[in-house]
Amino acid sequence: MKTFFTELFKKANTGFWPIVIVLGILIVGSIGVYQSPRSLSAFLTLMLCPMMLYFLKINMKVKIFIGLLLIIVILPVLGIRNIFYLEVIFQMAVFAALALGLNIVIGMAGLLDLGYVAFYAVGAYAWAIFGSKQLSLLNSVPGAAPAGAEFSLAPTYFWLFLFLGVGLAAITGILLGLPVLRLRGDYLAIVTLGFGEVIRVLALNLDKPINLTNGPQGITPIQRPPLPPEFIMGPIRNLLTPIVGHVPTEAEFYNVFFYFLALIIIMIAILVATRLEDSRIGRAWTAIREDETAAIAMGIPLVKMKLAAFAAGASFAGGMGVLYAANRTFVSPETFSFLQSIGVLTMVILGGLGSIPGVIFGASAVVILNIQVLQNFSLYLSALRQSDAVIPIINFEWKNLSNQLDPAKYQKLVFGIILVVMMIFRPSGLIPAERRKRELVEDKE
Amino acid sequence: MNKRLLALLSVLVVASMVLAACGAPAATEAPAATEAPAMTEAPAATEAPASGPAAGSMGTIKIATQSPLSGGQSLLGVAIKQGAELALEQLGGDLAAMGYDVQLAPYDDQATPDVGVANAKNIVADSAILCGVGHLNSGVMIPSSEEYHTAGLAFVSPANTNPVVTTRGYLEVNRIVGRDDVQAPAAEEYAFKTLGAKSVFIIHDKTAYGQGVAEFFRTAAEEDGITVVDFVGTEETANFDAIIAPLVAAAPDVVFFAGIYNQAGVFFKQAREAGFEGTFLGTDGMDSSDLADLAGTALTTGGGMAYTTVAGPASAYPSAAQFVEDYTAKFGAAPEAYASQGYDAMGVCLAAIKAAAEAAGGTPTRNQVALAIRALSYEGLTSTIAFDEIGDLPLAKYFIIKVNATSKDTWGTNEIIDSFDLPSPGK
Amino acid sequence: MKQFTSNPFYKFILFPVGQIVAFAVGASLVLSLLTVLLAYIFRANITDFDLVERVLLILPQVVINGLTIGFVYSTIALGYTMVYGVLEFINFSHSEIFMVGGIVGVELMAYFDHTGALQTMNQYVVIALAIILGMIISGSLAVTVERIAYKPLRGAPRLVPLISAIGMSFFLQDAVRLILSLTTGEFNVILPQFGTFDKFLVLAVPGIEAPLRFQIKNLLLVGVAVLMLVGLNYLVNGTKIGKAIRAVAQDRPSASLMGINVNMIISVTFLIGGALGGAAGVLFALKATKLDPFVGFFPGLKAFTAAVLGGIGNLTGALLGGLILGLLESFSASYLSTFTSGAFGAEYKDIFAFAILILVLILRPSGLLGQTVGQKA
Amino acid sequence: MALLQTTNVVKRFGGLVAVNKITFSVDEGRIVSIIGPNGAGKTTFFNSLTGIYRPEEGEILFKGNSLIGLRPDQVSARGMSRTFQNIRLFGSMTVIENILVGMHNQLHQSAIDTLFRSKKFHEEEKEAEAKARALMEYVGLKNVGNELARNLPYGGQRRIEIARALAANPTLLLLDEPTAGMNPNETADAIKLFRRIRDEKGVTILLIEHDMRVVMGISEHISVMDYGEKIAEGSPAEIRKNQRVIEAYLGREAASAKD
Repeated sequence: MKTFFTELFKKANTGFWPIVIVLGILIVGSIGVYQSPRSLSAFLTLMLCPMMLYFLKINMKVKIFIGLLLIIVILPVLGIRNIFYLEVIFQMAVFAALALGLNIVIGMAGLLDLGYVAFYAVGAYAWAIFGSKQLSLLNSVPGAAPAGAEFSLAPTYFWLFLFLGVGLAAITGILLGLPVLRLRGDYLAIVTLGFGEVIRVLALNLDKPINLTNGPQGITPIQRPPLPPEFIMGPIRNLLTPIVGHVPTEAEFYNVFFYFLALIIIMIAILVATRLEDSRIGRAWTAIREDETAAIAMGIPLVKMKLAAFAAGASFAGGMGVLYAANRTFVSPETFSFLQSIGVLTMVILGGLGSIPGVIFGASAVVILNIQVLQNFSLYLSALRQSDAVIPIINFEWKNLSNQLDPAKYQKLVFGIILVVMMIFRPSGLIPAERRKRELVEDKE
Repeated sequence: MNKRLLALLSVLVVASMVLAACGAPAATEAPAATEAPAMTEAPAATEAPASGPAAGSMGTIKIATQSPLSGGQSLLGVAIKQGAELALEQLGGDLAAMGYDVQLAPYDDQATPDVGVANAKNIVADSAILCGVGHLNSGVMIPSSEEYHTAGLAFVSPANTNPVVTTRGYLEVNRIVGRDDVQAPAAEEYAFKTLGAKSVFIIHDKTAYGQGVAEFFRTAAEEDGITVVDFVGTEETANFDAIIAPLVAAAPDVVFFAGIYNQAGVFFKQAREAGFEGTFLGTDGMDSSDLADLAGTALTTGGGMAYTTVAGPASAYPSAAQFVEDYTAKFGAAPEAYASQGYDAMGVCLAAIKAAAEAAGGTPTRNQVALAIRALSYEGLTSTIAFDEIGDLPLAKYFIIKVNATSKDTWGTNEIIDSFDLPSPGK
Repeated sequence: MKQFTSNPFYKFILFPVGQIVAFAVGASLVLSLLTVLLAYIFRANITDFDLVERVLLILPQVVINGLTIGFVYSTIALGYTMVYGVLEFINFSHSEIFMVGGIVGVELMAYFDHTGALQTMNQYVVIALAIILGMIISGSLAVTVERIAYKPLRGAPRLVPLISAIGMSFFLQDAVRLILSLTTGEFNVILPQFGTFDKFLVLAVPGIEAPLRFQIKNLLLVGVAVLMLVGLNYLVNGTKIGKAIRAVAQDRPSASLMGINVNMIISVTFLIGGALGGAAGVLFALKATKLDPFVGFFPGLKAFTAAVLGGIGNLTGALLGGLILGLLESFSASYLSTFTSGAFGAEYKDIFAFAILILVLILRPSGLLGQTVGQKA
Repeated sequence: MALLQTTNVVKRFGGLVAVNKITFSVDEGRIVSIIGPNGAGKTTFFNSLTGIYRPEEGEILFKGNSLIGLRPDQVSARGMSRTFQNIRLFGSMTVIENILVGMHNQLHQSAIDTLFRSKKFHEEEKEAEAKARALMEYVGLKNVGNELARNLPYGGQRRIEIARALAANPTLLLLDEPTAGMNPNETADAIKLFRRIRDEKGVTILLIEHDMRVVMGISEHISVMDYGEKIAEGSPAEIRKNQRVIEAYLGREAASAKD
């Protein structure tokens, strides 16, 4: 069996086959999604395309061309036909960035951070407080919105806050790290867990003595950066109208806009992560993960490098937090729960600790699983339950199926199984980390 | 074997499993048609891809529900969904007669805003969905309705009492229940006038709903000169000792709990055991028979327990007896709070779609449905439903209910001590 | 003297009980005095009422509450600390073991209630049966979890079993929910009403205006917890199995060379830890009256904090840490609002617990009673 | 002045005195050994020198400056580099990367250089790689640069550990039982390598050995430890003749052989 697949893969990965496969998937997927925008299988087919692009042997230039075609043309167009896909990709990008950040902390430096989502909250609340009317509501009762409240900053400040969020989260990371980084690994895990809870509880409770976070009510509305008018009015809209079959609305353009923004940030995140990984800093982190005592004996300043890992990891989350707040125009403490931290951890573990392509894959898989597959499965079951259909052999009527079996309810179960099974059978993840081959050395032979 | 290859293979296996699992749900568009061809009245629907009503004048119309179907509040969330389901079954006949296949698309918002918003995007992207029923939690409704608003999709809320839901003035957001800024003062008035309370201890559950109600209550209480002994929020669900110690010491006349029954029940029980003798007061979050199982005799001893609600028990509505019977027959349990509101919200949706379809002479647009809702005067189970310019009921019904039950089975013995119609405060 | 200290009665009953009483009284006194002192200092700042009087009014109740929950924490913390002592590994899923124990106990009582036997049975027999069943189920569950999720990972880097434990914890939460929802249709488990243990014993103390009120179930809870602690002390320090456990904890390879079945001892450790967790779960259920599959998380986290606070791996430390944490929590939740005139309140009690944890770890990385382990080079 | 000078160094663990008042010096450019039976405190003494343990008493002077209170990375930065008794390579990093980690303090790329891949970064990395490769070959390994360190055979791992230590440009190299587990041929090669390191690179070497026979062939000066104390020192010839060494050391050997 194994050899059969190996042979098949080898065959598929030689000559012109890779390009045929990728283009085939691309075309079939695109047409599928275009024709039936609600079909999950069509969308998943399309999502296979970037994966194949990554795995198969294709000329780099062709790869980039197809990738750009997919990202810049196909997905936005299809996304306007069904904005839910843009949401899916947006969430994939957000969580991929979070997973990349957490990967620096856990995967590279080997520090288990169970409160990672706290940094995400720091970024989100930074823009939420300054990008909303909250500053003029500091003395009012949460929930009540007096008439005179004004936005404190212009929406264009969003761009500044994108950077501020990164910096703020990094500083928070250092502040957390300073006292606790000397702790042993598993103590650190629990302390960070506590820290994550502390940030959430603060967000929940800082509606008094001054109303900074609006407590459980959450902050809304939060401003979005203005769209360039060409999008809403100009030729782009006219060009898109016949292709997507209707006049795209501003809301749809906003979805496209956040999609691109998220992609740009994730590209930067990938670039930063890969460059850090393959440098003096990244090597130091890996050395610390592998053997702390040996690393420090080799002259690596332990605390400084760990702080750097915390700060770098946190900064990714901070940036994405700002983006998230603007996208949702609403922020509340419920988003930053422990479950969210574990979700990101699951992504990192599933994809492969320390492996950059791995964690991106992990994030995408978990997001699709959570918001598409499990939900769709529940909807499907519910539709079956409304019908008179029966399971043929055992003669079980679908409508007798308990509501309690809806798969969407068992997110934690799925996370839990992924974590345990991966740790036992494949601790290095689905796409394990690979060390860079140093061509320079071997070429000389 | 090459590691990379192994990785690829495992990825492929996972992907194919996912695809296999969803090969079926791909048919989510028309599952009834694929799985149970015997059932469908219009087999043509099998061929019709889900691209929406544009495919034919008499296509599929879907009505979404979004409420927590899982988690601690699923009892109420499921009640909304099941009420809507029953309404669709009983009242969907008109639209079916017009040639539409009307389906329910129930979404689970898990009582969290993130899931709610992601689902909302999924809902608005499904052009077959013309109307929606939801949510349970105001904290989820507020961000999600931003999506409904931008997509022009009308939603009818069966349960959200937070004022902000409608005060934003969106055409697409309607509710068939009252508001916290009326409900909480009504509760306060009951405490002040009927119970003659001089002091009150306010506790809330640190949710958007609970805190909102608590704040309105506090404002009203302070205006009437009632001493607010303490104002605490807590996420604790099991051990309230630390809050109860100062509470018992202060011995206020009334404890006002703004939150949901499953937390409040435990609190009431522990507070009563610790020696609190005053009255417990709550709002519509208390309205569940589980409360009686949780708190037991704590509800009837001492000063007893009462709550205000925007959704009276089914017995409060003259036409509801049949509903209770049908609901119990279909789902095997008596309707919980909001089931009748879910029924009515669905009824509003169906009536509006029908009116809009008749006016448009074919499948209506979402905007036509949204406008039709505002123009509607609908005779529901709970009241005659019509909406003002922000989507509130001009006159909403509020009840004050005294609890006589000490276990789930006797929940029906609770008595309505007062009910009144109060106008919406508007924007 | 030597003869007396080696007397088993002294060693296994008098000494541990004395220690528990000393810790409980000592910690309560220290915190009470501190609070009263603070009240005197800030007395002038608050004009509406007399701060000292307000503090003294509920002080006995606050102390009792703190000790009660403290004993629950201690009992759970012992499970963490035992496993940590032997495997140097944080059993993250212990909080779910605790939850399962509680739910099983309540379900048993609900079953008795269903058959109608509950009201006629002696309430203490019912509780004892519930505790025993909870201990059995939790203990075996802990062993099963160890076999499935941890044993294959022995020798792997530290983070690997920890992540597996987190996964197990999540899995158990939803699995229990699934089982409960399928069998009962909902997942709240409610303690049936029976017996008289909700009542209070009132103790009028001369000189104190308000009489002291002890709820019988709180006394029961403390009593059972003390019994467990004493039993565990005997098991670990007075039996052959205890000796083997200590040997494995000290040096696993050597213990195995000495002919100790290390795998068996590790299973026994999980069994004992799980059983203690299960007992704590039933006790907690008596107090909370309602459980759900997610109820374990916070008590578990607190208990872990307590174990670290006292010095993880150290049984006495777990006891002390649990009591201190329970008291701190009770004090902060009850008084924070009074001291800050409502600006901060009970909602900050968890932050308080974590702040203390971080502080202790910075000042004494090995906990209050822990020994500093030299870094192995 | 001696390169390394310790005075009355004491390290205790609880009641146990692992290193008791060791006064000891290493002159520049020599190969010096510390020998002693298992548990004599040799490794603890090493750990005290390199900052892993902080001695309770005594003074350690390196190039005339005190090392007391410095962290291991600071000690390393001052030119003292070491290997470990039970090889501690970074197993899942490649051989070249292991050596590059050793160069941590030699590299000066900043985070900015790293993120923007400046010219300086590329040049420095290229240079470092070349140097790492040279070191790899210097210790006698070829074509293994891209192998994961843990996949190397035992002898290879020992060599890489030495290359990694050398990468830090040390003045003093501390080797903790570098020939443990080697066969006689490998041991002979290793001894040659140590000599070359001293002769060609001018690095002073301090090594711990358990096995007296190995030490005699290479050391110019030997100190003997037993029960945490220094019981003798001198040239190999002197040590060989020293009655106390033979009794304590060999006597114990013989006794332990009986168990």
